[in-house]
Amino acid sequence: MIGLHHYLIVSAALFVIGLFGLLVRRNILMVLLSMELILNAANLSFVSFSSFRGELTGQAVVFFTMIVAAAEVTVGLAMVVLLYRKKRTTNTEDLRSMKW
Amino acid sequence: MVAHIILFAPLTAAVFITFFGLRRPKLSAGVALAGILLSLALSTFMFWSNAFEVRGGDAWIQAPGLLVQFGFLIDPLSLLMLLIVTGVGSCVFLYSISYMKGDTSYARYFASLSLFAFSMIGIVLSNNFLMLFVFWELVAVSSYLLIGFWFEKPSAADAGNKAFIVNRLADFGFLLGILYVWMLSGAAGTERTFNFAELARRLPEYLQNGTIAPAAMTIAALLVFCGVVGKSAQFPLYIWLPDAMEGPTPVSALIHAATMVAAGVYLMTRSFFLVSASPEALAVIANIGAITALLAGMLAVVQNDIKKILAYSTVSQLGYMVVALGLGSSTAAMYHLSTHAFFKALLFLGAGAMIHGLHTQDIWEMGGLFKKMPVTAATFLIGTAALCGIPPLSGFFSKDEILHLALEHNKLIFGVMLFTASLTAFYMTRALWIAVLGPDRAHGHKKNDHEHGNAHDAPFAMKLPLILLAILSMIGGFLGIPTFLSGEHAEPLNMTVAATSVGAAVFGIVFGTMLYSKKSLVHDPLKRSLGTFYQFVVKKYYLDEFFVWLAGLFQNALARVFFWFDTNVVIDRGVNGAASVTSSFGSLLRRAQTGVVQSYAMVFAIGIVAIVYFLLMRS
Amino acid sequence: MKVEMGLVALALSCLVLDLFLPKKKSGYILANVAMTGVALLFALLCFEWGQFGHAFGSSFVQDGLAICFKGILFIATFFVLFMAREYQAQLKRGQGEFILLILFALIGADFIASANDFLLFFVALETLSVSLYIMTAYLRDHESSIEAGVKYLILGALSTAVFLYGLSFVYGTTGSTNYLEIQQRLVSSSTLPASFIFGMILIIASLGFKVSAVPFHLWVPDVYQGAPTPVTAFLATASKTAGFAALVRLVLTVFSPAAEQLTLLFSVLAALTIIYGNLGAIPQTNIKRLLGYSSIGHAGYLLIGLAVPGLLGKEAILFYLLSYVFSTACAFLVLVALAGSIKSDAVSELTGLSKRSPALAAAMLVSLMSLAGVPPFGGFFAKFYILWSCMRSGMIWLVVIGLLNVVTSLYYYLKVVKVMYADEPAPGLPNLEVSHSQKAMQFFAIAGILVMGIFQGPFVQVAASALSSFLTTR
Amino acid sequence: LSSMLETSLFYAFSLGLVVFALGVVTARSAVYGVLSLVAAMCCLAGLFILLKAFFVATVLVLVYAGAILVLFLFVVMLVDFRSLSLDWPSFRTSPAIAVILSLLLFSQFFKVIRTIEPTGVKALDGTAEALGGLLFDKHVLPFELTSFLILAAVVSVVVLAKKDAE
Amino acid sequence: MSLGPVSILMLAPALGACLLLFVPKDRIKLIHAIGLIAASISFLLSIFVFWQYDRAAAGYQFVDRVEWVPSLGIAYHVGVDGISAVLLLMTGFLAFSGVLVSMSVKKRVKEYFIFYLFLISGCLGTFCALNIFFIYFFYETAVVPVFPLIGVWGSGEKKDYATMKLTLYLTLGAVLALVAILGLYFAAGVNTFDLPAIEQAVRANPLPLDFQRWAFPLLMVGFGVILTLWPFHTWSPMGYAAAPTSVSMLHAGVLKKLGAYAIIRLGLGLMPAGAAMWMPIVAWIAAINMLYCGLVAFTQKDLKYILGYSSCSHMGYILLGLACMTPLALNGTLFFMFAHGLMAALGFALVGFIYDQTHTRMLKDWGGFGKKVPFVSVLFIMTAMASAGLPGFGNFIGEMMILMGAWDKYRIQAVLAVLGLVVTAGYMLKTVRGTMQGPLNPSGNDLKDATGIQKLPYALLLAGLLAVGLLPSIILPTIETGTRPILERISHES
Repeated sequence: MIGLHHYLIVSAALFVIGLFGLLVRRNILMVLLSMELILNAANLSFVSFSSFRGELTGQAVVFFTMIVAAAEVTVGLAMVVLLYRKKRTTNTEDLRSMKW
Repeated sequence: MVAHIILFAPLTAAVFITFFGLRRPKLSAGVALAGILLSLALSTFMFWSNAFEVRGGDAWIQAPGLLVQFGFLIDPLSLLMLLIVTGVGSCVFLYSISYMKGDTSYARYFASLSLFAFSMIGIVLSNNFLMLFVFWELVAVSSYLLIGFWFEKPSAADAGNKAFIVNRLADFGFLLGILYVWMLSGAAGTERTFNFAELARRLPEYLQNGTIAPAAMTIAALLVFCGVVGKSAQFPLYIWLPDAMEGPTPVSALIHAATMVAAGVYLMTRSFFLVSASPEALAVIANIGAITALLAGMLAVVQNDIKKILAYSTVSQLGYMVVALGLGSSTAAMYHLSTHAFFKALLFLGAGAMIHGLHTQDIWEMGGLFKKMPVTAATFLIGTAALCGIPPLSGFFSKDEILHLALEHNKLIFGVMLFTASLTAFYMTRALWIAVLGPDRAHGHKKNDHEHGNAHDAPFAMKLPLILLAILSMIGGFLGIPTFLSGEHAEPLNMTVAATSVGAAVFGIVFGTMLYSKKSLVHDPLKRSLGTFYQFVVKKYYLDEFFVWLAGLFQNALARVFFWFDTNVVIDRGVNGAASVTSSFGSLLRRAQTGVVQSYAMVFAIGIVAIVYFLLMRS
Repeated sequence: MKVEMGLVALALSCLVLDLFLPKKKSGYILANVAMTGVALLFALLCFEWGQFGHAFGSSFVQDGLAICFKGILFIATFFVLFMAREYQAQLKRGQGEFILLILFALIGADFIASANDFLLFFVALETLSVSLYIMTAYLRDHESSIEAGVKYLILGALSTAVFLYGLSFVYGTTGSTNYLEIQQRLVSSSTLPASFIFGMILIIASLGFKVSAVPFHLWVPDVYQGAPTPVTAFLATASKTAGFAALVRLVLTVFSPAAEQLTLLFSVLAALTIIYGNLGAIPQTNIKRLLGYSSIGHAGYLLIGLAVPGLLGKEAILFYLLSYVFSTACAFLVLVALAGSIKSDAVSELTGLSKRSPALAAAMLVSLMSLAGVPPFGGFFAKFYILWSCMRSGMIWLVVIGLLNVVTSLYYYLKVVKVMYADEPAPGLPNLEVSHSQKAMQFFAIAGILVMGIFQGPFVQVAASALSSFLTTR
Repeated sequence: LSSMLETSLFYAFSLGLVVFALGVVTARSAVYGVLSLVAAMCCLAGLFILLKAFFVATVLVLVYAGAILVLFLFVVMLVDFRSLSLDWPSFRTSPAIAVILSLLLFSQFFKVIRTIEPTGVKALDGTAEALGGLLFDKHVLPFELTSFLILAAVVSVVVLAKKDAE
Repeated sequence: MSLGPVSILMLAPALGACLLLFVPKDRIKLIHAIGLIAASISFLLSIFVFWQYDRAAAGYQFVDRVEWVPSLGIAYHVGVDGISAVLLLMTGFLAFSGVLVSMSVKKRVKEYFIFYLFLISGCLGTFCALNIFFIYFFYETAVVPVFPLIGVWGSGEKKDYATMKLTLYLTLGAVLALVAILGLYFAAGVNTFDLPAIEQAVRANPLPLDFQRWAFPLLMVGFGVILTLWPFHTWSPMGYAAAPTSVSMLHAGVLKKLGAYAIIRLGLGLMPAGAAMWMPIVAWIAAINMLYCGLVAFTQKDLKYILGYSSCSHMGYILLGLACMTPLALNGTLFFMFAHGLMAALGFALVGFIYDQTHTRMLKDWGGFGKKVPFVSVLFIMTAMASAGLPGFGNFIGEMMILMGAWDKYRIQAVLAVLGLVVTAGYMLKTVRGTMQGPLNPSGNDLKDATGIQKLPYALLLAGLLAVGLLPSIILPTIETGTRPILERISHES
């Protein structure tokens, strides 16, 4: 029988995969894509809890999460475009004029 | 009240001069003289009226567990000392008026001199240890100021410093002694005190009933004696006194011959209750005195500067006084102190007159003075005779008493003292022959002929003190000083001792005359005949070098080591080390700030993992 | 709610106004409008004191605590709006929108202070964050600004995701997103579920990012350095205040059942943050970066207030934040005033400032000394208050760390003071003219610093009654 | 749905989700990455449907397949991503650290999840109606607030990405 | 609320500084006038307070009290007891003469006076505050303005390093002390920072012994740093060398005493048992202070370094006096603090006076100035003598009382202290010899002596020094009323 734990573990896996991508990919676009994975890991978790606890708020959160994700992606992509125009790069390792 | 006036008259003069007299030399001299004369007059009045008082006085420092009085102790001892101080002081003040004429700092001179008179009178009148110490330090200051009076001259400035430091070093012991005595005074649970009268009553009693150990008394006596070693120029600290001759000659006469240096002897007499209770302390004191007398006497032989000769002679005579103390007779010491004050002041003032007239201090550039300045020469001769102990001059009596004492107690010391007496006669004869009686040697190798040639007797203001002091030197032995002090009648002269001492003096005189009466003499014949030993003495037994080395040890070695430690260990290693560790830690921390955003995210994730681990997983 | 409605109305009217204003002047005028509006709303806010209660099914709460935090937010935003007004020349484009974004961010922050439900809180937080991402990258001609924007965005999004994931666990454990409901359910259950603590840790990590607590702080120096100065000021003041507003409320409600773990967690975080911020600041040569590190250090002190159990620490946080806002704003006011006449943000650009403009140098001096915690400035009592409360709870080690770092912080602040006062300016540099309005604002900030430093009593009283009203409003 | 079918669907969707997610993080081209993401989102939507969250599932597909996909692709076209294969970190150890870190985190997740009581059944229907009731009643405030969020995002595009007029 | 004289005397300089903010910077005369008026208000009121202090009634008098932060037990509470009255008097003297000496500052006068007046207020405030919070508050307020004062108006190549070091050291000490103070608040258990209230509470039940054991050393080291407790003394000579004259005066004269004051008030007064545990160590450190710093002073070539090390060395006597915890020593310590304040200020003022003309402070560049500047040189010699503990000056009496107080308790240290006097005399005379005596150094060719009003500050300080030296009963009974309750607690807890 598939229970809450199964869904949660899938969500955890998704989170970890997303985090891994975020940590190792140096292209901002890929970083943003990984970010979507992490956000959706949270979504899955919310929906599973909501479903198994019989409480609808969790799904409402997911709704808001998607709005937020969309907004963040918009801003992020705008920056990518801006950055590319300015520096001709989207690699985070090139973004280290400020350090220490 | 009278005592107050005696004490404060010179101080008032000093303050007055400081505020109003600095640009009015004549006024300041007058005020200063008036001050000391007032003190003299009142002292004499007190002497005549036998106004002894042992008053408690007013509280000066009052705090829980401490009472320091400002009070006077007037007894024969202090009265005698007071007369000497004000009497000799008045002579010197008078003498100075013309001696110092024309000096740019005339007023400052009199202010300092008045300050000295004030401090010296303070020592004499103090009724307790701490008050005495206060004035003790003040005389040191005024002495410092007067030795370094011509402070533009490096040698004078150095001499002042040396005098002050050496005295300070001695006062290290003295102050400890005061504290120690203060502590002993409360040994039986009573309130502690500095008061002489009270101490004199209590300490023997405590010693008797075993409240304090005999050793404690010895320690106390020796610590207090430390102060005497400094101030009264005893071995090994006498080194400052000859240098102090850099000061104006009247100052040397007053401070460094008659009064201040004698203050040590006065102090020992005042606190004789300490010493008398401890045979060990007495022995130490007597031996130190004898050594001082001998060494200084030998030093005087090789000096060419007339003031240095007199200075070493002073040291030597102070040795006599200390020997007297060490042999248990404060009366004899004070007796010799009094007579010595007269004739040594006389000699110094006489020397001053010569210097004033000849503009040189080197005895080998003097000579033929009986013709040029007869009064000076004659009084100098009287002084010399008194110093040598020729009867019936004052020096004979006082010295005889000490020799007598020595003969009774310690044969070795007697021998030394006798030899010293003969040595005294020898070097004084030497000085007399070369500087006064001998031919005028200056023409041979001195440039300022015209001044020299014009040398003449001093003005009246300088002659009068000479004459007065000469009279005192002559009759000093008949004034009944020991009787006045001890209240007992003086013992009759011991003829054996008297004869021996006169014999020794005559031997010295004859030997000196044989050596130095030759007219053609240009160099000291002793130099050749004594050879290495002569050099050793000329070098002052290398005692100064020893002290320089010692001071260097502190000042250079230890202080430098500390300074090095301060700059390299405390500051560099400690402080900067801590600072640089902190800031390098800061630099290390900012290495985490690589600039790559993922490394930030990595730290973020590590943080979460770590917190979850520590908060949730560990337990 | 009146204040929020007013705020929304203000933002929207500015949005509309922006359409009709000439491009070149819109920023200036909008800033003035917004400043006036914020000032009026601040007054309105003061009148709301006492009218405490809940709204929207208790997802919105208005109590003393919320009002205090809002007050601090309004003051901070007021300063930032003024800075934005003076910063027009550097912005080059989108000046009107810049003001709008500040107001949006304020709206987000304002709702954070009042949120009593995670859902509202989340949206408000994102409103604040997204506005800030944009503003950070606002200087399109400066690579550093874009770089800062990207870094902030990526890490901010990660923190959002972590927050959400943590929230899902809290929600899953308790079945609610409402603070009070969660608290009640936890209190009624006998043991504290591990999943709740796990969720709590993730949420705290995310908020720790917002308030720049070690080890979630690494974005701070870079972003502070790269962002336009008014935005840095906003990040340092309003954004941090919002973060603490959220943390304080969460610690007092949702997380209160885990008080023991919180004390341990926050005290360690506080210690690390204080040490990191202050040591990291020592080698800095860029004034904004230096202030960034210093703000990390201050976050550490504020975290002490969270570590202290009970209400006292939170009172101290309120005091500390207000004084910190005044001091930081004062420093940034000076930087903004200088923005037109210095080439970079290097500390060395301040050389001889006291000769070139005594007023600016004095303002900077007061601000830095207050930040360092020197009496008679507000920062001193703020630190004193917070450490006092820490001592009360017996954490002497934390007090010692906090105090020792006062010395460290004094060192790097004094280095700046030295540059301004002791060093001679390069020859030929003109004296700086400071406009009256700038002087007035600096004076306002300094007055705030001094009043808080000397007459601490009323502020402490307000903080205390804010906390007590929190208890009665629930 | 029978439990057998549900189980197999769950594993299928989960497997797909993980695989496509891995495809996202290891994609050699941005386009592949974006497409993998959309595929992953579809699997996720499947899981949502299994959880009876129908409305959310629908929105998810709409948002990701519709809006976000287009956005990403638009940017991919705009920006030259030819050098994408070089985007691995220059510092060689960081992927290793990332792997270890991810595994550690996963194990912690796993431990925490195991403590959760698996009570309850999927009794709830996440329909649009039910959710709408919630959003417009209890959570209307955040719902309204999102308008500012979106407004801000719009502004961002205007001020950040728009080319200067000159 | 009506302000009593103590409040006015403490706030006057601060208000003067605030007033100066609004004065145009080129109105030098006006600035001087405001500074002088503010300082003279403090000075005159400090004399008034001292004079009017009722010795028979003792206790805290001229008390002003306003609730400040009631929930923390902080109240604006000022007043004087015997200790404060005397130290305020000293500060009044120094503030007034310091402002007079400050008139010679030529650059950025306005800012100088603002900082300087704040510094004065901080010092005065520390001495008269009766709330521990405010003691600390004023103490820090006094410590920090020194940074710009030295940084901007100081001299010497190490100036930056010195001023940073000074400020950091003192702040480090202060925060250590603050730990103890915060602990004290909770250990006393009366929920107030009010000093009289805590004193009363402590009288009823002494602070726990464990607390005293750890809190006292923190307090001692914390406030000891400003008292140049070895080995935390190195900031001092360097700082003084870099500081402008009037700042050195106030720093050496007053600020160092703030530390001693706080140790007496908080350390001895509230934690006597803790003090008793640690004081034997302090006594040894005191001996090190005296001899070590004294000997280091020998090697110095810069006059201000000599005075700086000398002042460190003198702090040894204060430390020794504190360590004794006996009536005689404690009274002596306070007496010595008063005297040393005036003496140190005078020394720095005189050196500064000549430095302003010669622009060198190196011993080798001085010499024979006695003829050129007789007034200054006489005062300098007197200062040196006072420093060496010559009778007639206040230092002597203080030192004697400390020595006598230490004699029974720490005899070896007392003996070393006497040796310290010899060392002091040594380097002081060396200094006088090198500066005032000997042939005139060319650098002094254009020296001009102090004239007219310039003499006033020096004369004032010297007069004070001599007055207490000759008639200790001027201040001693007042000191005693202040120390009595502290001593009672000491004997009660031992």
